[in-house]
Amino acid sequence: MRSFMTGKGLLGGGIVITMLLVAILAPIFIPDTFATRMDMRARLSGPSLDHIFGTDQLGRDLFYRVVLGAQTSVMIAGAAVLMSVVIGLPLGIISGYYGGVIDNVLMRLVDTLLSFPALLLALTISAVLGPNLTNTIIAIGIAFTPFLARIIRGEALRVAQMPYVEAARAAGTSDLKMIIRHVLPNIMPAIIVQGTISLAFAILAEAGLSFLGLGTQPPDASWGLMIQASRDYLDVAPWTALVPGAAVAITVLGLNMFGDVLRDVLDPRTQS
Amino acid sequence: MAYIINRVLSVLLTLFLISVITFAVTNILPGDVAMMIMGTQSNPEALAGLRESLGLNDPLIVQYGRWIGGLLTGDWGHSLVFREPIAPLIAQKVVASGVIVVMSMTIALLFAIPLGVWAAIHRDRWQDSTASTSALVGVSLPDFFWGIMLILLFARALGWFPSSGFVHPADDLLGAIRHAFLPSLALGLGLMAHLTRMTRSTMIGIMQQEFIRVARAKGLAEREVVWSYGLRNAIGPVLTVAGLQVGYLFGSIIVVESLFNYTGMGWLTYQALLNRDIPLIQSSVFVIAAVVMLTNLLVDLLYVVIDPRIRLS
Amino acid sequence: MTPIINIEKLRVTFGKGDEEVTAVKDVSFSINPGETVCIVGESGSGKSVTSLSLMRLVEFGGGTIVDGRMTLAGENGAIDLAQADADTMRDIRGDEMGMIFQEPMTSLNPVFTIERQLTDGLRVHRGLTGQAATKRALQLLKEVRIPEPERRLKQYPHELSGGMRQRVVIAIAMACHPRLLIADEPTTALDVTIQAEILALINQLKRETGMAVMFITHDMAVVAQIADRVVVMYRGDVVEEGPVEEIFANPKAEYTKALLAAVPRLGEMRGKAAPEPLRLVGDTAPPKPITPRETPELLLEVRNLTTYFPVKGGPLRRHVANVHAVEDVSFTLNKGETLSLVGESGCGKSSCGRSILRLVEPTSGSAILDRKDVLAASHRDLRILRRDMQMIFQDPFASLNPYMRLSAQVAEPLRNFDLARGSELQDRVAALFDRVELPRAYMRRFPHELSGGQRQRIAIARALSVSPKLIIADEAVSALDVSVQAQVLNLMMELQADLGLSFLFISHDMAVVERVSHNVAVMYLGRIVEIGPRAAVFENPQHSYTKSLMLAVPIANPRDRKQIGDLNFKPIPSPMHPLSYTPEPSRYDTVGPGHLVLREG
Amino acid sequence: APRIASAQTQPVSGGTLIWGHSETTQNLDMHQTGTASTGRVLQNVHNSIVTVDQDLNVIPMLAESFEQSDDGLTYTFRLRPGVKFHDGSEMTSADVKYSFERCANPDTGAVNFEVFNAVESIDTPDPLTVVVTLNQINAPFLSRLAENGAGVIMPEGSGDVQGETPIGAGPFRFVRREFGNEVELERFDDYWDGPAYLERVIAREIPEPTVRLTGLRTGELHMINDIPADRIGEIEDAGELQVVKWFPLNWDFVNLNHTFEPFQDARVRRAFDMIIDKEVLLEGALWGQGAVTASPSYPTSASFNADLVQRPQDIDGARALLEEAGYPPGSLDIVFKATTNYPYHIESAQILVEWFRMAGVNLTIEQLTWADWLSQCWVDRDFQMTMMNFFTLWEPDFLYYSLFNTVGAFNYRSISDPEIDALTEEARITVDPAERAEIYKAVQQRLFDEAHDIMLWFRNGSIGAQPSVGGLDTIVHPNGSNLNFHKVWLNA
Ligand SMILES: Nc1ncnc2c1ncn2[C@@H]1O[C@H](COP(=O)(O)OP(=O)(O)OP(=O)(O)O)[C@@H](O)[C@H]1O
Ligand SMILES: Nc1ncnc2c1ncn2[C@@H]1O[C@H](COP(=O)(O)OP(=O)(O)OP(=O)(O)O)[C@@H](O)[C@H]1O
Ligand SMILES: [Mg+2]
Ligand SMILES: [Mg+2]
Repeated sequence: MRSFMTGKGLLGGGIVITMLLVAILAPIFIPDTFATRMDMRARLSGPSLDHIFGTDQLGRDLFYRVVLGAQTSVMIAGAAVLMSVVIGLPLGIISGYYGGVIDNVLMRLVDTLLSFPALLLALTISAVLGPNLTNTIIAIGIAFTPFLARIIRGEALRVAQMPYVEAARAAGTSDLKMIIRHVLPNIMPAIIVQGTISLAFAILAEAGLSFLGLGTQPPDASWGLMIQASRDYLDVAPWTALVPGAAVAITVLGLNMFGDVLRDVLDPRTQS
Repeated sequence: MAYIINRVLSVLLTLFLISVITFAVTNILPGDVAMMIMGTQSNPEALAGLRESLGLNDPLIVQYGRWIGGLLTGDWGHSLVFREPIAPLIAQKVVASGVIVVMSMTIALLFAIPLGVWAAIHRDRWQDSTASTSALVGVSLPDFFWGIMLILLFARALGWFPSSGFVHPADDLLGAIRHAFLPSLALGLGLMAHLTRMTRSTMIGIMQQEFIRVARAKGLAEREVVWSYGLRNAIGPVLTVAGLQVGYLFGSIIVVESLFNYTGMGWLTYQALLNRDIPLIQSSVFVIAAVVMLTNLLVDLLYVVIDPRIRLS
Repeated sequence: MTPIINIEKLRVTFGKGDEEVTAVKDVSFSINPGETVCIVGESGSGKSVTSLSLMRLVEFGGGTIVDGRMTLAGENGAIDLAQADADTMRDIRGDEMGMIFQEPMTSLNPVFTIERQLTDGLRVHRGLTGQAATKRALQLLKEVRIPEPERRLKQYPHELSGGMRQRVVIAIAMACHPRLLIADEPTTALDVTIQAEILALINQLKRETGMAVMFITHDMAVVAQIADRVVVMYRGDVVEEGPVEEIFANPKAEYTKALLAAVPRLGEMRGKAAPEPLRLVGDTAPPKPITPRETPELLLEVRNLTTYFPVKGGPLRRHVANVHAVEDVSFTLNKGETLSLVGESGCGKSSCGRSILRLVEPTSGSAILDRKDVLAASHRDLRILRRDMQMIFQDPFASLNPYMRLSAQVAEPLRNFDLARGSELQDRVAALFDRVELPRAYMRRFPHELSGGQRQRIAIARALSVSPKLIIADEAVSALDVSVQAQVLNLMMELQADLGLSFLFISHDMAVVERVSHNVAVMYLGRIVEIGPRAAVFENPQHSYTKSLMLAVPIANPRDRKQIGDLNFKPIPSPMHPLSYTPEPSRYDTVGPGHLVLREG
Repeated sequence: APRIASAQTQPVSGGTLIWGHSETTQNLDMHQTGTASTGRVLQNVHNSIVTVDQDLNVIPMLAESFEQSDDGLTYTFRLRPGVKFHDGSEMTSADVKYSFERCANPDTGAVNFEVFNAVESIDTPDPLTVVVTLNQINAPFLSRLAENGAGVIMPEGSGDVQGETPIGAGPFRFVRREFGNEVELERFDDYWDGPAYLERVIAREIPEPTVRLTGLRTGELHMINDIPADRIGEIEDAGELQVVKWFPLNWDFVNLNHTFEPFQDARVRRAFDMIIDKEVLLEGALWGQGAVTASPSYPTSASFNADLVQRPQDIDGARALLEEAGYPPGSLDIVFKATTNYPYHIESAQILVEWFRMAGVNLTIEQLTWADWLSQCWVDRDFQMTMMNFFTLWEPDFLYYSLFNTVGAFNYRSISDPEIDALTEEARITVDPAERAEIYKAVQQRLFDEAHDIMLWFRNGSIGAQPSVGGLDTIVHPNGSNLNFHKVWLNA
């Protein structure tokens, strides 16, 4: 665990854990009406003792909104990335491990999907399915899948050519066991690292969709939705964007650092 | 040569797949364009008539055939909402988006490469942390956030650049650049952050290579070792990633163009989607995907020029 | 005579604080003009760090010269390189001192032409540009005896073979006629024939220019062939220094003694019938020869084995040619014996071994293992057959899954064949650890927590777990330090004696092969060109290729220096042939009992 | 009427005015277009046969005069001589006949075709006379002609090009449009009412409010319509820009789908009405830029029922009413569909959610794009609760018949109230204006009592302009929606 104890590891891990705790615990301890409670007399008011992060255009407390919005943002991003991993993992592994015709067909398809900008894909899927939480997750998930499949394939291809895979094959290991015992553990770090980076992107993608009205639905709070709602008030009340913006930035920052450090931590070679 | 032919053939296949996917997806979109044309004046009978006359009642395969046939013969049909022929409409918007995509890419590369190299050669020191952290902040905020900030700073407070609109470069080149600057910068900031990280990690890998030591052992100045021996090798991978980011850019322009009221492909596609203008959605999505793919093809071919190793295989 | 370079009490560290490691503790030695000093020592002993410190390149890798002096004698007085500033060092590097690195494949910048890389130094130190620089570059290529030098100037590194690349690297280092050439394992990655050429080339250049050479290697045979003086390093310290004959004849330091004992020397086995373990320092009992059984019993019979790899090309990636990796190979292997497969890189040794295990699908032929044809077996039968034949690979690190505990890796074959479960499985794994002399405590470790030799023991334990009859050892000891190599070799021979194992031993190291084999097969371009009992092949080589191979092998004896002339650069022909090509069958002449030689035509 | 913030100067001729238009123009065919955004621009290209004055009386325009026969079935229009179209031709009765017939023809797809439903014949006895004969009384016929679109006169045979290059008889000639970017208009020197001051008007389409406002502040734009509601006060206070506000621009209401079981009970509808504090909602969604109303009638029109007063917010009363109707707290789960096309609808919805929660009703918002709203709510009538706004339909027949009659074209809530049906039918054939007004007042009363929809407010219109723009008092059409640049000028 030593490699976690670096400044970067502590900071990244700390941010990610804090965000997770906030996402999980906030809805338990803070009634969700706190995020939607309005005060028409205190609209767009700056940070103060009453509202430490200020209020939005409907006089809602930004602290509660950003804290309670963590759950939505983190959940959408997490579920979307999970979904893309669940679909992309078998695709990528089969492609990379078996190669040949399957690989050609799958990768041509993946290449094609990659030609559609992810946001455009998500936008179209959202438009097809309609805007709600589940569909937002599906849209982002599908949009991210080809990307992950591609990376997993590359990793699987690399691992499939490693001497230890050949050694295991010589030792009579079947394909299924090979994938479970050798391929998966060896590509897992890459997936996890890519996953954390994708999480960051998913948070931004949710923000982009919300900006276009297709992500989270009001009055629920999500960071993306908060930034989008703030756009008309930025010049008079910049904090309405800066507060959720900072939440996104810090989380993405933490995820990126966390991903970097995870890479080391997951590798038994760097543990001592 | 075989490599190039190979790439081109696979591009053609991918284009075909793109057209099928585009067509399939647009056909499961709910709502339809007849409704949009009639707006609040819609009634079932009028809608049915309009649908019939727009050919929306034909079997899908017929519609696909008609569309793809039209694409190939240059007859891209009419936008149902905009009531204009699609081909010239898209041609114009592609130019508009092309300007900001190229400009944002240029801005991004212009800053990202030196910054990334600088971070790499000062690896794990304050220079690196500074560059890496600011790069992270860059990627951590959505483009529209930057967009709004830039409008407030450059258009509102300083008044240096117009806050919105599009000018065709053929009409007024300087005006075109001025109008495209802020959207390009908004896009470029995130991209720059990304490319900086990429340049940094590539450069770190390359600076550990043996040939770098050999270059130093020759007595070359560090400047030359880094900027010539090192960077020449990093440029290929960085350009490849930059090429892949064109896809990301064409996604982001949807948001940024609507924000800046910059009427390019992103704006057009978004309008088409909002209005269920199926022919326009199909053609513009297809064009975006094709442009993204062709850019990558271009980068691949450029790579052949940059890296002699690819030439033989 | 004043030495060109005098190193005193050099101390180099990496990292800071808790993480600090001292790579070089206390190193002092000097090099005189015109002298070749070899630095030897096991991996990690600080050889490279010393040489990089001398060039002051070690700082770029994060190292710090914390102490010591490195005095370079010059026309205008001596300079302490340890204190020299960056500009001075830049002037010295590539001018006064040139350096050659270990990896010819990565020493050249892949995106610049050979010319550019050759002329950079000339431009910086001699101010040569344009025509003049090109002329000098051409001359340099001629000096290092590269065929078609004009064409090479315009080529890129990947268009050159490994041997040619290393020549270019030498040419770069020689560009400004340095007074000191530092060569850090310049031949380790090369085949013996090319190694011989490169060594001869360095020798010749040295004679022509009178420069001094600091030559780093871990190969004692190379040392014996080229050194004037030897510096022996061990864990960052110089443990012994002296003239080469003195070191070989009369080593003083314990480490040197152990090192020399572990080195197999070509010709040592002359007159001995059976392979014998090496006698290491500290061993008391004399080594027991591995005598074959009285009545030889056939284990493996390979007939007309042929393996082609398809080459895809053209826009549609059609099958346009084949790499003839294994071409009509036949041999037999008896129970309890070792057959070695030798030959240079790319000649098809590994492909042959992997074809027998069906890790690659052979094109034709048969491989009968205990009366069952492996190559004709169905997939189900093949799995069962694999219980009888196992493999050990070259790279002990890469052949172990970094994410799996060692016990699980050793147990894997047992679990695959469901030979043991639960506590029985654990007991058998523990017994295997005992067998390869690894502490049982290592069972819970991960591969990276072991040294190279220990890892190779794990690979051996894994191979042994299913009690195979045949083990194919593909370069199983090539990556190891000589002392470790000797231990692993001895272990393998011991197992053979105890368990009656048969080895197909794939190697390019003739001295090792001589030590371990009962029979030897020499491969060239996919074919066996000569096969026979070890003594017959080594003492009486018949095929022209075998002869040149034997000639090129350096001998670890400074009194037996080979005067290799200027060998002609002769690249090995490509094994790639168009689809229409039909090769001749291999026809052999019998020149002695069991000694067959490919008919040359 | 518009209120002007800055002092007026003498008109000057020339110059190009750049207008930051809040919406995107669509189909440019004035007959076919249904969007107010297009009408707002084409107002300058086309003239109607008749129009209305500030008090919404029908007055002549391209017709010099008009008269109605005593039986109310024949209308005779005497055309203004010498009116030129932009293509250079002179307007004759043939053009009028052509325009009316084109609009009436269902194949044209005109949005106002029903105006001509009762028309039996259109005769042109001479080049400057048009006689329209109806087969039954259609009291609102004239005013419907003065309404957007139906009364517009186009040159004969120009129908095919109207969609892309509209040709009319208005003060400005259409030059070009870059779709979604800008529309360029040029002064028409032969305009019958004298040439406009401005040389050129460029309407830049900038839907993003912040960007539009920034453009005005940096001087890139001379004027914008629809200043972001929250910013109006601040800009007025700063005094650097002219602000024109007028009342009303449009009106908003909350819709209840009458096919949805709970809303078939008037008590539930009334309870919902009581849950909403319209004043606070107006403040929350529009920063108070408007005035609440219990009636959708144009506030200055004769038929406006000024006696109606909004029900005050009474959450407890609403709870009781719901309880009585069989919906105790927690038993109603309602989806509120709001379109992102009107961001303030989304804001309103969010505020409503809070109040409804207090009243024990669980409201969930579903955001819809404009296309989805039209498809789901308007055509398929697949919604429970939604919100919409309409441009002030000052013509009461248009307003009440189409929106509230069982067979009305805009009755997407499926309201079916025999009393309203009877009243609106009756009004159609009632010629006497005073009598008609009384009927419509009764309709408003009934709508209020039954709470068929929940009326909210009239919203203010606003324009922001540089000090250099003159004549802004003339710019807003009496209907509150269209902008007319005929008498607007630009100081150098
Ligand atoms: N950049 C570095 N950072 C940290 N430690 C290093 C670095 N380079 C070398 N070392 C350490 O210094 C010691 C000496 O390394 P060096 O490369 O000189 O060994 P060597 O004798 O050349 O071995 P080999 O025969 O394997 O090349 C080793 O323990 C190595 O781990
Ligand atoms: N999987 C493969 N696909 C295509 N060609 C291959 C493959 N494996 C080996 N070859 C080619 O077959 C020939 C023989 O390779 P092989 O690995 O058997 O040589 P080797 O004698 O083991 O060499 P080395 O000493 O370098 O390990 C070479 O030309 C090699 O490039
Ligand atoms: Mg070394
Ligand atoms: Mg091999």
